[in-house]
Amino acid sequence: MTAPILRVEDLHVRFSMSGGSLFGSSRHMLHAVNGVTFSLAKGECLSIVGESGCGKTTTALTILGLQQPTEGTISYRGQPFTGPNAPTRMQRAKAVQMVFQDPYASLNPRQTVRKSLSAPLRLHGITAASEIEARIEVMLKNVGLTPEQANRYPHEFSGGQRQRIGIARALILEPEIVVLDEPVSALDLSIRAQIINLLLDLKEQLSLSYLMISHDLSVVEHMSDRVLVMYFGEVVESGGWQQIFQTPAHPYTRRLIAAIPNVDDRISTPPNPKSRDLIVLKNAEFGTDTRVTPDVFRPPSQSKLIEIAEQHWVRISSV
Amino acid sequence: MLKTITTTAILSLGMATTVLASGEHYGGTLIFTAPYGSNFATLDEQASPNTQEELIAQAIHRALYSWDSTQNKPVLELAASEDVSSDGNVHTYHLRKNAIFHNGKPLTADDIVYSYKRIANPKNAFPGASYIAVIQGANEYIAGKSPDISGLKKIDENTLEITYTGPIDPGFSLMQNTTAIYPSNVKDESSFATHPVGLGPFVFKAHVPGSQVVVEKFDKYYKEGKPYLDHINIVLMAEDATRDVAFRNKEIDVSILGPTHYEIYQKDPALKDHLLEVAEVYTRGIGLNPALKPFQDKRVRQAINYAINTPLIVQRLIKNKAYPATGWLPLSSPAFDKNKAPYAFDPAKAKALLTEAGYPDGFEFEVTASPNESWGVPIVEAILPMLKKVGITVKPKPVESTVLGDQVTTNNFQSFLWSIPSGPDPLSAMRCFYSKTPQSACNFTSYASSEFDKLFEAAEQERDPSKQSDLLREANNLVQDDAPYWFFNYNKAVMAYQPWVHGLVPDANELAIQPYDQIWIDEIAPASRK
Amino acid sequence: MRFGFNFWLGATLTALVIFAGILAPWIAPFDPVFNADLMNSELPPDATFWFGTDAQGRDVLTRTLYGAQISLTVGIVSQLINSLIGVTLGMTGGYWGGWWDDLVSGLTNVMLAIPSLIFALAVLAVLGPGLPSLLIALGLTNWSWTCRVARSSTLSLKSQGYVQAAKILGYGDMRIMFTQILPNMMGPILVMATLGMGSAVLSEAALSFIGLGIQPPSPSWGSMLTDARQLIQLAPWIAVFPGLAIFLTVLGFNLLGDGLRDSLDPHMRTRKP
Amino acid sequence: MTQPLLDIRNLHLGLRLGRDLHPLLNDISFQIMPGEAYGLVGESGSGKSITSLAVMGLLRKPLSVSGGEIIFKDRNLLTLPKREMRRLRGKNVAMIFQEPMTALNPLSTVGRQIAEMFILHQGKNWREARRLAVDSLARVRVPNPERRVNDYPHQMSGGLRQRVMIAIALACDPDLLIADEPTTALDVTVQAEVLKLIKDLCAERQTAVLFISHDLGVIAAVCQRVGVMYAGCLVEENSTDRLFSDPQHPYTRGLLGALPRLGGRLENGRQRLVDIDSIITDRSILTKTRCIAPRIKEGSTP
Amino acid sequence: MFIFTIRRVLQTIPTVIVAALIIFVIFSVVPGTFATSLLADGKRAADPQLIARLNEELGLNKPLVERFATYITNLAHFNLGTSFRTRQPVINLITDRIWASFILASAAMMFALIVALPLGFIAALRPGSIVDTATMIGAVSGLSVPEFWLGLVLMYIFALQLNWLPSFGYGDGSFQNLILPAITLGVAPMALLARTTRAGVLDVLHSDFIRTAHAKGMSDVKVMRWHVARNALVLIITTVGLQFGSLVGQAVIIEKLFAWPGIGSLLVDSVAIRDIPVVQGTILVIVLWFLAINTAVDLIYAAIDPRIKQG
Repeated sequence: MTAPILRVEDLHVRFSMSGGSLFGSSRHMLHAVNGVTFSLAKGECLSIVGESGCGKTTTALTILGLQQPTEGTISYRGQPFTGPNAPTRMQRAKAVQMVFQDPYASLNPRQTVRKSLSAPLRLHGITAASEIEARIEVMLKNVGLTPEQANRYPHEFSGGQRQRIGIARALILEPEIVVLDEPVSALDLSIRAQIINLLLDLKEQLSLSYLMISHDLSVVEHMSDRVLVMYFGEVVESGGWQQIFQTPAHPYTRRLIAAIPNVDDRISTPPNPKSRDLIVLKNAEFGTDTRVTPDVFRPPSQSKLIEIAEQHWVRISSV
Repeated sequence: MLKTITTTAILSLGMATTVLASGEHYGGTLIFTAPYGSNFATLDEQASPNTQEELIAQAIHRALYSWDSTQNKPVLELAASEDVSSDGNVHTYHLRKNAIFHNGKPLTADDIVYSYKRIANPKNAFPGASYIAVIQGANEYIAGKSPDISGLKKIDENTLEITYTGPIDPGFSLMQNTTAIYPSNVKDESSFATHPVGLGPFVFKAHVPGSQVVVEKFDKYYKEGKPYLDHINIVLMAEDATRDVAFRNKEIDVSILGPTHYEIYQKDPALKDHLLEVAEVYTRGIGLNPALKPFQDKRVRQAINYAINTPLIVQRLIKNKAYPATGWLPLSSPAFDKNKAPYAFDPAKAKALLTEAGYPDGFEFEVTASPNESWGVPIVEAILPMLKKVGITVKPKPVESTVLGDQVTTNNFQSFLWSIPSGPDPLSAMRCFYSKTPQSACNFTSYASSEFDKLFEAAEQERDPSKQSDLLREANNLVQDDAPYWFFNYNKAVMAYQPWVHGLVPDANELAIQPYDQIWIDEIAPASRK
Repeated sequence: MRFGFNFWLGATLTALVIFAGILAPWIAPFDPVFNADLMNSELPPDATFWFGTDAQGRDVLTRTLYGAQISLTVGIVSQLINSLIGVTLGMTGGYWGGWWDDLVSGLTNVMLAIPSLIFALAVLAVLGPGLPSLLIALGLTNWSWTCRVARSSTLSLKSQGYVQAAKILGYGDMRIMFTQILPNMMGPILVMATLGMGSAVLSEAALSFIGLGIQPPSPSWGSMLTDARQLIQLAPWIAVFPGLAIFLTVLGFNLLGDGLRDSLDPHMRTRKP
Repeated sequence: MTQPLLDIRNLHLGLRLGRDLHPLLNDISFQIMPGEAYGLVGESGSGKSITSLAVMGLLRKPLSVSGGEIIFKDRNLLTLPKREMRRLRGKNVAMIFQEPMTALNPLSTVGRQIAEMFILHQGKNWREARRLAVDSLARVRVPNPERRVNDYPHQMSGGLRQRVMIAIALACDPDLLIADEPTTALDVTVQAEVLKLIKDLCAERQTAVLFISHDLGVIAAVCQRVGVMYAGCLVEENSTDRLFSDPQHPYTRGLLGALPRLGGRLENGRQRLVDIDSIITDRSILTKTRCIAPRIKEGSTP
Repeated sequence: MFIFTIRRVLQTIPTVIVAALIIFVIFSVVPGTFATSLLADGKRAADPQLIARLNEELGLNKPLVERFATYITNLAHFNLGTSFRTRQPVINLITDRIWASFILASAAMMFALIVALPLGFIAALRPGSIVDTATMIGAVSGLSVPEFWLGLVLMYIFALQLNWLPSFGYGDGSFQNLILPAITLGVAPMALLARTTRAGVLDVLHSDFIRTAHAKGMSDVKVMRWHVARNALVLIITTVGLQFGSLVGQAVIIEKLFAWPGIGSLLVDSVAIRDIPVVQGTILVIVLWFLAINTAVDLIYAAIDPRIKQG
């Protein structure tokens, strides 16, 4: 695996929530992302999984520059992506792009496909009509659409086609990294396969790096190289996809995997809630049994990540 | 401006006969209307210069003098007689002994001194102060330089001596409702604004702000046998259309009519016999500012007068609810010249005059005007095509009524359309063209003519009323000829009344002010009035 | 988009008014101001004067046709000012948030609390009566509703994928507002503006009634109606035609606005007083 | 052989616009036995939700049944008088909807909304009904039912709200429970709990379930028999085991191949997912089923 | 709830202050003064000395900043100043008339509610039907007529032709006097409310929980009573509040037409004569009225809708 192109270090994002006092002055801080660290290598697909509210989307938005980190740094090819020397939107645009979850909300209904694709090119200094035309044509072919369809408006397309347009738009500036935000969860069953195949093809073809956000573990298993499991703003486990799916260590990861109703398992029995209270983790490094107490509502406040296998990290209670 | 039987027969065209002398009937309630706004500003009459409040003053208050519309001059009201010094400056008043305030206090000289000092009190800034200024020493008092008005001297309880600044007729000043006499024994002066106490025929009973004032018969009124009515409700009703409906619906007893309703009522057999009309002492017209170059030429000013078909506008737009003006002084003025012909409608002559003056292609000017239907923008609209025919382009400049007063008195206009008091005193009416009168006072067109000044100064000195009238008549004709204004009309005030109402009089000063103590209603009145 | 019966009725009425206004100089039989002839005043409708004549002897038909120009000007220009202020403040407030948004919201609340008729009255008192003043007065009064709609639309559009995408693609804030947000909230804004045109025409009539509307000799329906209210028994036609014109025009704008709203978003609620 | 609880025979249903009828369901027939969990699976627009609404008699105006019968306990629901149908709803046939967020009245306490069932169908007074509501909450394993009964929907998480919906649906021990994508809006771990709850409670009281979902895994977890719907047709029906192990219809096969399966990559490495479109373009394969409908092409909204 | 109330009330304070500032600034630059207004009716001779003296006396020749300081100081002491014309405290003039305004606004609102709610409901139950179209065109028509015109027509019909009702005024505050002005004023909010009710009920009828209610086996009547009415009310109540709050300000013309002694006619008259303290005071009271009603609506809203955060 090549050297990382994106590095996220000790990222914290807090939101202030207005309180209910007399003047609304007291503020509660919501710790949406709490000390997340990871890196993304060229050509790699890294997935962040977790349930709603776990901070996976906030992490992605911070990388895209749509959200300011409270603490921590993000760097892209060694250059800071945050802080006072952060790149402008224009500069960032050529590095990172995004494919959205909802194909219906992600396209401007007042712009034709051509407009949606040509405007970013013009914005980034490509003004020659012939070049714009050529790039749009190539891109539409890449995502499985025909150039004739470029003059249509989004409402003339189906969900799957819209998602293809969304992918085309994300790729038109030729970014290195693409953030995939639940790229198929809003799509119909029969379309999902096509989009997943397309994304995997494009990754190979254009040697893209994906940062995928998903709660659908079967899609994650299918697409990812590495997986990051988040729970209440913290990474509880990370590792290669085999490690996560074959030997999940953290109880939360196990619970997530167990909860997936699977056609093969026929009827999987969800774990008894009581068994969650105490889980004993074999730890090779310390040679002792470490007690991990995954709280149902909060991860333990005193905790740290330990490496239990090569590049396989698990959060344990450090008490 | 009070009372008394009238006729001014020439003016009361088609007026219904008011039966008097016999058949008077006691009791009942009169529903009177206050048409000038939708509230009474205050019940403290000394504080208000407005006709609206005068409608109440007429019921509750009395002043030293009152207006006699028969003789067309002020007469004594609260004094039984007066002695005038030979130089005409000092008047000694022998006050009525039977005049009693509503709070039971009999009228004494103290009350008059108290009232005049209150009106002139600089802290109050009452509008009536300028009337008190005719008394010697009043200006010093108003300016705060003297604790007393030196011209006011109490001789005894019922005798008062007043020294005036000159040999003037003080009646014009001291008959105003802003110079009404209040009792001197009321401790809390602010209560005048809510519970007025006066000498008038009716006692204040209730005020529903924004709605009405109710007054009740005063048993100890100083005039024997008066008043006839038990109650008067003076209801506020500013909107013409509403007043029309209410009047036809017999909810109110009198209604002041606008031009349109005048015409309608004249055509309505059920209403036409109960209209009371009078020529009022206001002159309406467009004042021309000599600051605008064309207006410096007398021929141009005359041309404007010739170019406008004034009688047609009066007839069609004002529905004859006005008298075409011949000059400045109105019909009812003692100095009015019946023989002087008005400007004829003669566009050809107007055109010729303009050419002569060097404006063959006309010119353009602005008329500042308020929305008033009888002397406002609609009139400008009517003259617009007429002046267009002689080449003059008129541009209406509409402003609010308040702003009109502001702009005219600060000489900020090319021309203005307004209604200006031109009586009852012809001398003060003609003062408006005296070159020494400030522009802001009343010489709005900055008129200056040595010939006029000579005539006016002579009239000022003249003590014989008829000779004075002759001088003023001459001066008036001079002004007409010079045409600093387009002379438009003198107002005709019209009041409709219900058939059961008797005793109304056509007062040339203000028709809406009626002698309440002489009004009575007969038995055909509906039950609600009994 | 499917439009209902109401929409088409409204569109027809509005189209009629627009045609009347545009074509007035050609189809009106007389001059609206200078054909005044007091000899002809208050004539009932006849072959020459189809709608009769007014107190000044002017043709009511002519003035009613020209009146459409004024009413349309009042409606359209005041709503343009309105929308411009409302959209600018609402969109920037909603987009940027923070103190600017607090300021915009605060100002909006103040403007909502001061009744529009009274505010217009105050502005007219300052500027003096007349068409330009009226346009400014009406333009300054009702933007708070537009502002609210623009702000809430912006807030919801801001989180839409394509707006986020535009940011990620490097668009500047201004460009995003103009190319991504503005075109997509034109629907509700248009509805507000259309309904606002109706109420502007009515406000003009109301202000004429207090004496602050369009001033003569301009043939505005509001002032025609106000002048004619005295004459309703004597010469009802002077009042009937401008009255009818106001009614049909406002009805047209309202139905058009309602119809637009129903087809744009059946659940968008009317809150404008 | 026992009598089926629900017997849908040749159901035709369409969108009536003026005189035209745009067919949405074509000749649907299936049966549910008492106590059986039956799954309907298909993509959005395949007609599975409309089928369930037709059973409930909750179709809205432009939708109308144009043929067939829905027999529930010997009675044809389509011809049942309105009043009878109303009595049946909630008491004999209950339903859970997809969005627990909006399916509950935000201005009423959940207790009241459960209690309404006892008022409507068991003639209880409000006091008794409320007590029963507490019991119902306890049965769906809501912690602190006495306190929670006074909560408003917005005070509950999605999972709890869906439990409340289940409590409402099962309040009167219906014979048939229709669950329309009951877990789609929930997180996976919550989904597992809710599914288990539905399974357990229905098994306990022998309630038959008509379970509608687009998620094959969920259907597999709950149902004994499955029907696959496609473009308004029921293209295949079989016991769950057989259907998943030996799908007959190419569409079913496509569906199964189109989605990555958990553990699939570990077993077989990354396999290219099946593109259903490429299978289904061969129209001849549709002839194997009774229902032949033109494939509704992507993008052409019906 | 208490804290919520207090907070909601405190939030209105900046609004009031800014409104006061705007009002002050506008009416400080208005041309014309109280003194020149005395000449407005064309019945009085101009007296430059009087004008100068009045301006001096009323403090109108002081610098703007000084006047504003006085104004704000007075406001801080809940003193609205003294009327130029009546020389009485402005607050007295307003309290004399606020009751009439309140009665008129309340009656108009009652009329609007009584007519609009059933109409809106009926229209919503049969959307697109002839009844719906007719109701809505009727409602919109009510909104399309100039108010004074409608008032005049009603006056001619009911007072003059039919002689059923008095045409004007407050009388002694009797109900009959109230009917015509209240109906005239109520027509516009009636039309808006009918539309809002229709939209609100439609909104509720299409919501999922109504489907749930039907799935429970509830009759239509019970669905209406138990679920639709209350939820629709939540949607309607904001409109009711905004309407009711702005009615006092809207009533200016109606009050003038029907000679109704409310603060609206006081305001118009005071503007005309430039009695600035009264103008400022009256507008401020109208603003406060609006804010008070809307605060009350928010509180009611919080009481019936549990989703509103309670302090």
